[in-house]
Amino acid sequence: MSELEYDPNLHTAELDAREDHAPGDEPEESAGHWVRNSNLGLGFSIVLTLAAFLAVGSHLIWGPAVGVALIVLAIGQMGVHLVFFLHVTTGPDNTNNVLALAFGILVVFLIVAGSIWIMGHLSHNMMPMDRLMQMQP
Amino acid sequence: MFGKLSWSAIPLDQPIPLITSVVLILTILGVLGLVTAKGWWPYLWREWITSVDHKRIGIMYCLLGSVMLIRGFADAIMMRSQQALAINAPGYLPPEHYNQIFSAHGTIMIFFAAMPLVIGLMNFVTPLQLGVRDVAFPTLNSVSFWLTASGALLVNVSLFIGEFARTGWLPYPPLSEATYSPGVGVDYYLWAVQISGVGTLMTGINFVTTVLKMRCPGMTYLRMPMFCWTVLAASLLIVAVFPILTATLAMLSLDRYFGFHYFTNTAGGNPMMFVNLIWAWGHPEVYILVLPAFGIFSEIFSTFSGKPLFGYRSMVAATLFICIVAMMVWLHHFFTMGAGAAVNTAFGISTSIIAVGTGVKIYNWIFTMYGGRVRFSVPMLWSLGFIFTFVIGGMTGVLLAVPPADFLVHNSMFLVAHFHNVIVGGVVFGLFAGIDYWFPKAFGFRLHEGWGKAAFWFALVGFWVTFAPLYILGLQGMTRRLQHVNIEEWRPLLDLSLVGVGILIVGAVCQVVMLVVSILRRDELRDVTGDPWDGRSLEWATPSPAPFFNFAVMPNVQGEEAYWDIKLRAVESQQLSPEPRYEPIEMPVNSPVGFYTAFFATVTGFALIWQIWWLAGLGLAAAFAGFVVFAWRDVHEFHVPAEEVARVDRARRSAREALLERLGQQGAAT
Amino acid sequence: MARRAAVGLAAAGLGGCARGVLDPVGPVGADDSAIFFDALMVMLVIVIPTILLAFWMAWRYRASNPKAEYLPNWSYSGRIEAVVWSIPILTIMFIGGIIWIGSYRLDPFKPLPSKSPPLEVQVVALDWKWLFIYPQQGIATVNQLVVPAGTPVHFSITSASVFNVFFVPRLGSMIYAMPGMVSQLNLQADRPALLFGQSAQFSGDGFSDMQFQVRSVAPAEFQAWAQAARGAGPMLDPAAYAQLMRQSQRVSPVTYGGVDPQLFQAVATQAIGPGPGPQPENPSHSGREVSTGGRR
Amino acid sequence: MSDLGLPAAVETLRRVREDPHRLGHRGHGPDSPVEGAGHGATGPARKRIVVGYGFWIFLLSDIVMFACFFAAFAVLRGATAGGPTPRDVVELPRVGLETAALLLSSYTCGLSFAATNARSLLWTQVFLLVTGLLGLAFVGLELQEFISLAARGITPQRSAFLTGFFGLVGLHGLHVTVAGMWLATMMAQVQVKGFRREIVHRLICFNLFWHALDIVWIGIFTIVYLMGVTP
Ligand code: HEA
Ligand code: HEA
Ligand code: CUA
Ligand SMILES: [Cu+2]
Repeated sequence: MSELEYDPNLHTAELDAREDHAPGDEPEESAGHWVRNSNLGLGFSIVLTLAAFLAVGSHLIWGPAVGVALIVLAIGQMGVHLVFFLHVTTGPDNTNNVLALAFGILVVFLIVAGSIWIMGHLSHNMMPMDRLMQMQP
Repeated sequence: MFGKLSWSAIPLDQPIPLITSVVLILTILGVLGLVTAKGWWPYLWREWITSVDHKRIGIMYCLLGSVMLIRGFADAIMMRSQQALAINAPGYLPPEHYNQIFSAHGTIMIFFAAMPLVIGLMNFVTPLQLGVRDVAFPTLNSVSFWLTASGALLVNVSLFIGEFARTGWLPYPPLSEATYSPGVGVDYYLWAVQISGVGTLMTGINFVTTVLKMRCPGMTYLRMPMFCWTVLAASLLIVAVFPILTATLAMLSLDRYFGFHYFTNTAGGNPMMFVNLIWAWGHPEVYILVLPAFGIFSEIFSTFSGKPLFGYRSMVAATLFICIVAMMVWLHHFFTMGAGAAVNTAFGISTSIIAVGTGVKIYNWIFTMYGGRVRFSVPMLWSLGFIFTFVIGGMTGVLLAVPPADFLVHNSMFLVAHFHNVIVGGVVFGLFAGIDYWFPKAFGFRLHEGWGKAAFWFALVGFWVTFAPLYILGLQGMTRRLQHVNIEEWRPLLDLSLVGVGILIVGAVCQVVMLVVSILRRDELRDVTGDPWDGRSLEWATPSPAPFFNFAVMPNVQGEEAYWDIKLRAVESQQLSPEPRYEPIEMPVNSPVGFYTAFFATVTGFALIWQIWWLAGLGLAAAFAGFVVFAWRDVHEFHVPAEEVARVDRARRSAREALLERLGQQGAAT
Repeated sequence: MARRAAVGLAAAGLGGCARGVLDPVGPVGADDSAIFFDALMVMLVIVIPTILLAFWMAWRYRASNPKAEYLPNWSYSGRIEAVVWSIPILTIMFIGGIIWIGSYRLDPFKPLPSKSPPLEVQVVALDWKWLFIYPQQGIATVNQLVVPAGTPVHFSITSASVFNVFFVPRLGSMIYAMPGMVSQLNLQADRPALLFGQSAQFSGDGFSDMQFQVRSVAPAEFQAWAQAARGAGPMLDPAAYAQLMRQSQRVSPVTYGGVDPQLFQAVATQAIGPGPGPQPENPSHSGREVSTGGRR
Repeated sequence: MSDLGLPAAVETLRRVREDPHRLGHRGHGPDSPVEGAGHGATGPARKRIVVGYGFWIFLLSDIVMFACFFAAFAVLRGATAGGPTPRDVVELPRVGLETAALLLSSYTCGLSFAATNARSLLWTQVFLLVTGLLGLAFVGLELQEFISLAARGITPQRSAFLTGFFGLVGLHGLHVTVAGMWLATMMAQVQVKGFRREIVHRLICFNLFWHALDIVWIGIFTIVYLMGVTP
């Protein structure tokens, strides 16, 4: 079966535009392309990371909104990693990988949001008053 | 040196576990002795223990599951008899023993009986139905199996050394924390489930990849047999939720071993979070069990009605629908915890919505029979028994999904009856049906009809006589997990339930006798055609038993029902398709890595349970060494020469030709 | 009223002489069981014909029946598909409505409508008995709950060790008792009756006997009982409570004539630490520590 | 064969071929997929795709496990039991260093992949080595952090908040450590065996794993550390 197939160049040369790609894989490019790709990823990441630290360390952002800014920056940076380091794209060759990713994100969302929602209601309903006070940092 | 372990760990003061385990140990020694005396070790090692063939692994899973099913059944017999005897009386099992029994029963049945059987059938059938030669990762598959076996072994070791958990099949803290459960019981639970859980997770990964990436030419998604769809859905659920189990148990372990405070009732720990997380796994888990069973029924209804499955598209949609919604309902296991009306409403409604997907399936199976020629063979009997039983169990499930109704029967015998109703009537019936259905493909002969039918009838009647009284007891306020009962009025129903267990025992005996009789009379039950049931999917295109490479030439699927299409074409033209050009086949080589991993997992698990740290360290180091050695392996495949392939396949073709001739005559006669 | 009768009938049919959740003595239980019964009936209307259809279909199209036509390719019908999806959807829409309205109406935290102010009872689940504190009366009981008939009772429930569930089957809704948490439950008994209550969540070796009697008595009788109890008998002082926290089984009902008014709060906020769990009384069996908890 | 004959009608065959489930199947258009694509029409996918995809699925499951620890952290965050609060635990400069180390290691890991694709043994090894060293630096910083916290009596046994903190951060640290051991094994294999097919597959998987750990770290430094000091 698949084993009979033979990788002549042992790398991506034989990948065809119409076939599925393994995650993290891409059609053959020159080494320069990959380096450029990594450089871009690094650049974006540095900017986003610095922005996050800056948001905390300075007073550029209205206090209560800092958390939101951090979350947005984190999501952005995860996206950067996915695209530039994990080579996730929207191409048809990537459909299956992206679908799996979407499924994973759905699961993570359900668990985290569901748990926080449920636990929030439980605590809100039943935490005795002075313990509730103690919970406020 | 030996951590908490000492001679007093052996329950010399408790006759029942002691005698059981001595008998068990003697049996095992006897079997091992027999194997040694007969010199079967090399054969076992070569052909089974190190095998990476999905069919062999599937069979070993089923064997493990069946043995554990019997162990779980023994526990069930003890529970039902204890409750019948312990009405205003102590009965014969003291609480610390009885509590181990229901915990072990639930744990064993779910993790080590139902899961291995389900995964066993998945393993055996999926690659055959997809028309390929193995799963995506054959060696990993073997690792999965052996890890499951390792977990099962640990659970059974607890019988003889130490104790098992006394906290239920899902050990709610703080009861399961070190303060309230200082013994090793919960640790046995944690490591046994953790180890087998890792195995299951790898199975899930393996089968998602197999179904999505390993299909024979022409097998587009919407041509896959229904069973493959349910395997995909169940595997996706495994991948999505087994990590939750791993994480939750890891947190409880940290609490117990290192004094963390995830779930303690001190220092701000939050036991409700355990309940929340464990059900985020636990509810999807029951659909992991039942979805493949649905797949089995789909195959059987269609085959034994002589028709394609009714509403295939709806079935696919319903399966995926259940798969997704199953992850959004977990709170229904703790409606009574106090999350409030808004949360209860949301989860109550999402729970009951699952009934829509399930209902569609039920109706589609019914309409598959419409206009068919229904043959009441054993698998079909189980399937009809399933519809009857499951529909009622599902209905009581929807009752539990209504929060105010659940406020009355949460944790009651009504609940116990509900889940046995769906698990036994859905999963276990499905597994028995599937085993009967695919047995000839695995071993080359059919199971005996008469004994199979007897087993079915006793199981069906026994089930209802056992569990119908529990529904009523639940409505009378009887709660679950009672070691003894203080209410005299419940006696008649408890006695009736015990009678039901008696009938179930007869059913189980019939099942075993069926197996023995079939083996003894295998020559007259032989399936020479490879297609004993007039099947419709690709597994029936292979000879029985299937050769280790499954298909000499990978099939090329051209229609919705892959094999039916080929078969019709052959009948129509009264000849087989021309002989293909045989080419050498590459197959994965056997590997001891699964057995090796599981061996060290068992040792490490045992060491951690008894806190023998040096041994645990040693086990982990050996595991890493094994990983490196395995990674160094160079030969991954071997070639089956074309002549060998041709020889096997020509034998198959001649059987087919004979079949064709007979069919042709029959066709002419009608 | 007809509904009540129907529920009663079902209770009789299902329950025989033993009284269960379908034979409630209070408004909460009545609503719970009415909802149970409605949902059950609606589904039976669907489910029974479904089962019959399945059997009929299998029988009608049995292979040995020459009269049945054979449609080897019939596998799709848009109309049937539509019906097949609609039946469960419609049923579930109705049940969803019940769920929605019922969850809000019967929220255990919601006070019951009544002219008389509710009786306050604080409940502490201990290993393995129930402590009931009557803050308004200044008394406490163990394994015995006395309530005035016709008056709503507001329970505040916590646990001093592991999880339990507070449940009086014939009064209706149950709710968890959890350490560090205070759950609330509002119940009412309509008439004098002798009921049994229990824990509905497994809590360890003594769980099977974690039951209590519930006496619903006429309000005057309740007052008399509380008056008599006050000051009489043992007091629930810190020492007595510390003793009570230890594991014990089959504890007979006790009445305390006095109780620290802050006790419940102290337990719920964990100012008083949780129960100690098993204290090995037997020679140790490594890995199998068992507390007999004074079991007889 | 059963007692039942097959409906051997030409008519039947025609109908089966003509889409019995009304799925509306058409043949694939002019861009019909190539062999080994794994789309279903052309047989099993190539090993490279199968391995990569399987590992991808594993990564998703690993992320789900982290999600549970994140959820636990979020729930326990306020339960300080009178002990240290998030503010007392976070040292921003150290977190900055840790982040830098991990981010750079992701970068060098990406470069090693470029080198692998160019089949340059030397550069692959160099970049893998740098990746490993940066990972080691990360783990070292984290260990140092844990030790200095413990010296101040800040341990997971102190409160549920600290349990959640050490659990989540420690789990990530453990992952990085294991990944480091894998990396060492990989380097040895690349050296000895060269760019064989299965070695390249494993390198792809390793790359995926390393980057995924970096993604998890983004979540950690944002939610645990940075948001620990925001008002
Ligand atoms: C897969 C799951 C599964 C299965 C199959 C069963 C099967 C049975 N169970 Fe169990 N049960 C649980 C899962 C399961 N159970 C769980 C999760 C709990 C909760 C535990 C807890 O409280 O924590 C529980 C609890 C539970 C209780 C405890 C109730 C209480 O809390 O008080 C009782 C009491 O009677 C019970 C009884 C039974 C009985 C009589 C059967 C019978 O139906 C068994 C019948 C068995 C057979 C019919 C199989 C016999 C074997 C063969 C025939 C060999 C097969 C051979 C071949 C395959 C060829 N179960
Ligand atoms: C294979 C296992 C399995 C399956 C398939 C199900 C299926 C369902 N279960 Fe069950 N359940 C368990 C195993 C299972 N369950 C276990 C093990 C527990 C207890 C664990 C423990 O506490 O130890 C449990 C507990 C449990 C509870 C918790 C109760 C409590 O603790 O208080 C609830 C509550 O909502 C519930 C609901 C449901 C529902 C709505 C379904 C639905 O999926 C059912 C859908 C099916 C149908 C409805 C029938 C067919 C449909 C039709 C014919 C259409 C027409 C009908 C209608 C529209 C009603 N289950
Ligand atoms: Cu049976 Cu212990
Ligand atoms: Cu559920």
